[in-house]
Amino acid sequence: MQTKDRYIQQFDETQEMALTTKNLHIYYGDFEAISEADLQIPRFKITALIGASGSGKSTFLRSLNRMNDNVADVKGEIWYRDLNLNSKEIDVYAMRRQIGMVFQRPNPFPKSIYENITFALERHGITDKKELAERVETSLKQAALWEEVKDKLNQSALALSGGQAQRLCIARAIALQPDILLLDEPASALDPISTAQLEETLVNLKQHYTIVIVTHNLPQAARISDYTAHFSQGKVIEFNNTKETFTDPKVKLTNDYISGDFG
Amino acid sequence: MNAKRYDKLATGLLYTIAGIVVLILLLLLGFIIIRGLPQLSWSFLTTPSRAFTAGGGIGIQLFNSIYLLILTMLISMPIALGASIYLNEYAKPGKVTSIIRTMIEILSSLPSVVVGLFGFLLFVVQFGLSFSILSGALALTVFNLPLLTRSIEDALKSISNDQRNGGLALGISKWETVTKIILPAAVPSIVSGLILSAGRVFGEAAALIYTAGQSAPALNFANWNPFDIDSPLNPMRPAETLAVHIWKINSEGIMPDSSAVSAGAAAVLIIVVLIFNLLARWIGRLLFKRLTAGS
Amino acid sequence: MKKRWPLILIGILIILLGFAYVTRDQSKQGESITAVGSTALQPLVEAAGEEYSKVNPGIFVNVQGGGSGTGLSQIQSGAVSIGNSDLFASEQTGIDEKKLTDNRVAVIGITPILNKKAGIKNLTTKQLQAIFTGKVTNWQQVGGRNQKIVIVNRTQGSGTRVTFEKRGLNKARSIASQEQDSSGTTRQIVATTPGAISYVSFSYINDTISVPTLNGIKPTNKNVTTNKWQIWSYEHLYTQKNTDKVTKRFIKYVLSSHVQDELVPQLGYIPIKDMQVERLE
Amino acid sequence: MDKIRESILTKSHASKLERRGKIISFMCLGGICLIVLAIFIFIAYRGLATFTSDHVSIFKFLGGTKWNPEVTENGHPLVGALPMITGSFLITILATLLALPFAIGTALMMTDITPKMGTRILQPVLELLVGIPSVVYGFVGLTVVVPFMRSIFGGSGFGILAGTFVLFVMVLPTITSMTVDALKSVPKDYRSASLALGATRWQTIYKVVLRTATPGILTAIVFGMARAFGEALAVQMVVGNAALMPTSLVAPASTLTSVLTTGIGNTVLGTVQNDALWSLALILLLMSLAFNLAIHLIAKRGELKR
Repeated sequence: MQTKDRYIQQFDETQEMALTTKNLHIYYGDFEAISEADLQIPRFKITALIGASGSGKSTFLRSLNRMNDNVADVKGEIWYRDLNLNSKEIDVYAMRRQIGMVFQRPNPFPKSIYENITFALERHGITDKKELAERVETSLKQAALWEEVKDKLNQSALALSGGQAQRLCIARAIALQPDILLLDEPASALDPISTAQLEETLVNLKQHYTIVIVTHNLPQAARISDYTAHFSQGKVIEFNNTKETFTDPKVKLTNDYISGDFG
Repeated sequence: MNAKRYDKLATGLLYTIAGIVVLILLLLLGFIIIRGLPQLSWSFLTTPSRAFTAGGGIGIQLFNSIYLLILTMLISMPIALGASIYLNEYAKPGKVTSIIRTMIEILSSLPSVVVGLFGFLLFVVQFGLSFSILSGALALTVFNLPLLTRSIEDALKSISNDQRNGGLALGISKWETVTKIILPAAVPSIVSGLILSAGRVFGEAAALIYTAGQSAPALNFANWNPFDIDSPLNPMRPAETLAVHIWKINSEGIMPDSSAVSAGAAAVLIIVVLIFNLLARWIGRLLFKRLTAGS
Repeated sequence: MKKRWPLILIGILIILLGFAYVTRDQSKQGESITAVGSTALQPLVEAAGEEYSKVNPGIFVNVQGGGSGTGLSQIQSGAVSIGNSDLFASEQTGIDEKKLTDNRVAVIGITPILNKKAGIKNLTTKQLQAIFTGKVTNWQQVGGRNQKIVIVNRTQGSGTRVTFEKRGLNKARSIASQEQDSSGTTRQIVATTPGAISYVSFSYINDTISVPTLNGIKPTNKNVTTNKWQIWSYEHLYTQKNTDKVTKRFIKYVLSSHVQDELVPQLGYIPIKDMQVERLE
Repeated sequence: MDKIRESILTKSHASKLERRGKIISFMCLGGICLIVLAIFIFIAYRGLATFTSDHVSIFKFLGGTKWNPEVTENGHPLVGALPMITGSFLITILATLLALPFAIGTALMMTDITPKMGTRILQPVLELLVGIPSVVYGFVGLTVVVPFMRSIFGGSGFGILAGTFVLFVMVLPTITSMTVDALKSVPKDYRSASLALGATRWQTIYKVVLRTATPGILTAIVFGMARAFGEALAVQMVVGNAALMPTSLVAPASTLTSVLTTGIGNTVLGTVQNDALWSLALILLLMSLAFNLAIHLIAKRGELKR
């Protein structure tokens, strides 16, 4: 049944949406990196963005919390809580507190593990020592890192292994108790064991957070995500629940991609 | 086999070259220190200089040099820090930015005597600061800013963008990301940039001849009130520095022991730069540990 | 709490400064006299200034070098109290002498100096002229060893050079050659360069160089006072026509017998009152 | 719910901080620009006076070989700056050429051969070389290099060659440290790829590392030249300061900076003599501009190649 050029699953009204994009166009100079990407991202689910390199999925992800502000030209609407994030009235700093992001390469700050987490909290006005300590513990536990680092919170975060560092970055992001977590190929720099740990962490986090993850690792997308969006040449060509995307793709290009005939 | 032979030959050549560079420095240092060492004594380091009789020391000049260096750094450091943050973090790459960079770069390759004369006409005469430590510090700031800005900018540039993204993604302002994360991470390279410029400031003579002056009036080291004219801390007093002193006695010194004093002063200058260098490295390492590992 | 401590520090600093300002030593806030210019004159004014401050607490004499040109242009523009110069204001282009008061405080003799290997004991003015105008290029031609002559001049416009060319070379101009801007370096170069010739003021004479007689006359202070040795110049402290009292008093002090009899000879200058002749330009 | 919406719509502490920081840092940069502009305008104003109010023709200034501002010939002062321009260029180019192999060699030691020894010994050595004041360099030049030149080549020992040796040591740290930066920016993969293909270390350095880093090294050279061009005190002490066209490398010559430094205190602001010196400063400024343009050009070329 791979006859369609494009297939976007429609949700019924009972499903609550975390983010909705409309008429999104993203330009790098003259080059249009995203030309058609109307997506609805459901709450408390993991949505995976897949696609070949250069398909625009990372660009799309980074635009969601306006990390592309100085890099690319973003046109269109990004709706979050009835607010268009892509407008001038939005305070990006307050917004990013709600929509956090974790990157491809682990980037812990050159500070202690404890400070890595409290740094942003203090900046957002949380200075009570007790609350800080609590948040550090909860976030590290949620990120499944607590057991490994609880005795060395005051040591430099730079000494952590890649997998630990990435989980620290996740802990750092969720310590702010955001709504949404955007993950940009978070496991691509990690070994298989660390990746497995990370995936487990993400699935657990789903209860409290909406997660959007960009990944090149198709089995990973199949394992952990609830919905999958396939990007190709700046367009979302297929968006469906993950199971169906991987077992019964509606678009030929998607079939080619997941079966390895493409990219 | 030929390639391997070449490899060995080239490696040997490189070792020789590095050896020659080290040798040049050792010879230079050796020459200066061995000539100056016989002069060095506690009294040479602490007594005031004498204009035309033997037995003068360099106490006041040494103090002046250090005080001037500190003042200069106090003035130029924040400005250079701000400017380099703007250049590296905020300025959009383009024509204007590149023109500004070029201008700063040109300033750094102007001979210091031009900066000195400019400082003389602007600070000493126009602003009425007269020949004073303050005038000297301002002139040295002009002379020092381009170097410092450049080295801090390079230090900032060397910190990966991942760190900046990390801060921004947590909803932290760019300003705080830069000042609280990027800067501390860049401290070691900033410190080594600081050493380089401090060394230049410490040894600078031409820019100071017309601004901080070439006289070292007697100081009362028991009076630390910066508003008294004979206080060492008074920034409005004229102050001959060590480098200016060397220049002066080399060129116009009429004391009978001028060459001895000049050799001694040169040795002291080198030794102070050396100590300063080591100290700054140590502090840089310490700071880095402190700032990155937390308390 | 972390954020407050820099503020507290600044507060303490301000309080300390305020306290210092209140308790500052009022007696030491008095006027200061700034004298700028000739490096040759600098030691004398410095020494006199130090002594003067001892006798008159509260008055501070600030002496800086920079060259006669700087001294004259700064006194002309009124930026300083005294302009030190080795030259008459009329000898320096760009200076209006009518606006300034000339205070001659000492005399300084200038002598040719030679490298010891030149093997010359005496020179005539003619020979000197021939050497500096490039007509003679080997010491053999003036009775010395077979050694090329190396001329080391002072910088154009320096007081020593102007005086030397005017009095020693009979207003002839030296050919372009090596130039040095300081007496000490000049002496060092002459001492170490075979065949070198230059000129310095008497106070720089030492045994590393040889000093010839000129037309049979020895360069001594005594010969200067009688004008037998003609290469000499006044040391001037120029002031503006309507200068303040403090400056006037200081100049009077420099001309007092205390300074003239003790400091001036000690520093290698010739006291002005010893002069038996006077020049007006 | 509403709380979050509200927080997103109101200006946060962070954005206020951001604005303040941006303004503060911009003011710092603005301050520097202001100073730089003031100096440029000042030098241009003084330096152009030679041509505008003293009516010296630019060609005579740049092409004339007689420098004697005190003397006027045919109503115009003798201000031919060619001897100084030639001297400056000769010394700069020779010193840079001499320093180049040493700089590249030392830099390679620090990046490819023995990085450990490099950071432990060579790095501090370079920093110390920078820290030695130019007065001291001049002093050493005067007491060591000049007599050495004299004993080998005869004459007075003063001259372009003596200046070259002193400047060589002075620009060495600049060129070396910038070459190190250039070499460090060559990705590690290039090296390992070359070594994996069986190339020796030297072949890797010569064919891969140096070639990739060429634009960076060129920039380092131009930087070194710019520094050499502007150095004053040390050169002035050993070059001899004779405003004559250089006829040999061991005869006294002069540079723009040496004439400027020695003469400026002996002239009166606003006179031809003084203006002429400021014109020399203007040339220095323009040369510095030229060097910087060269650096930009090299950088652009380098980008194109990649």
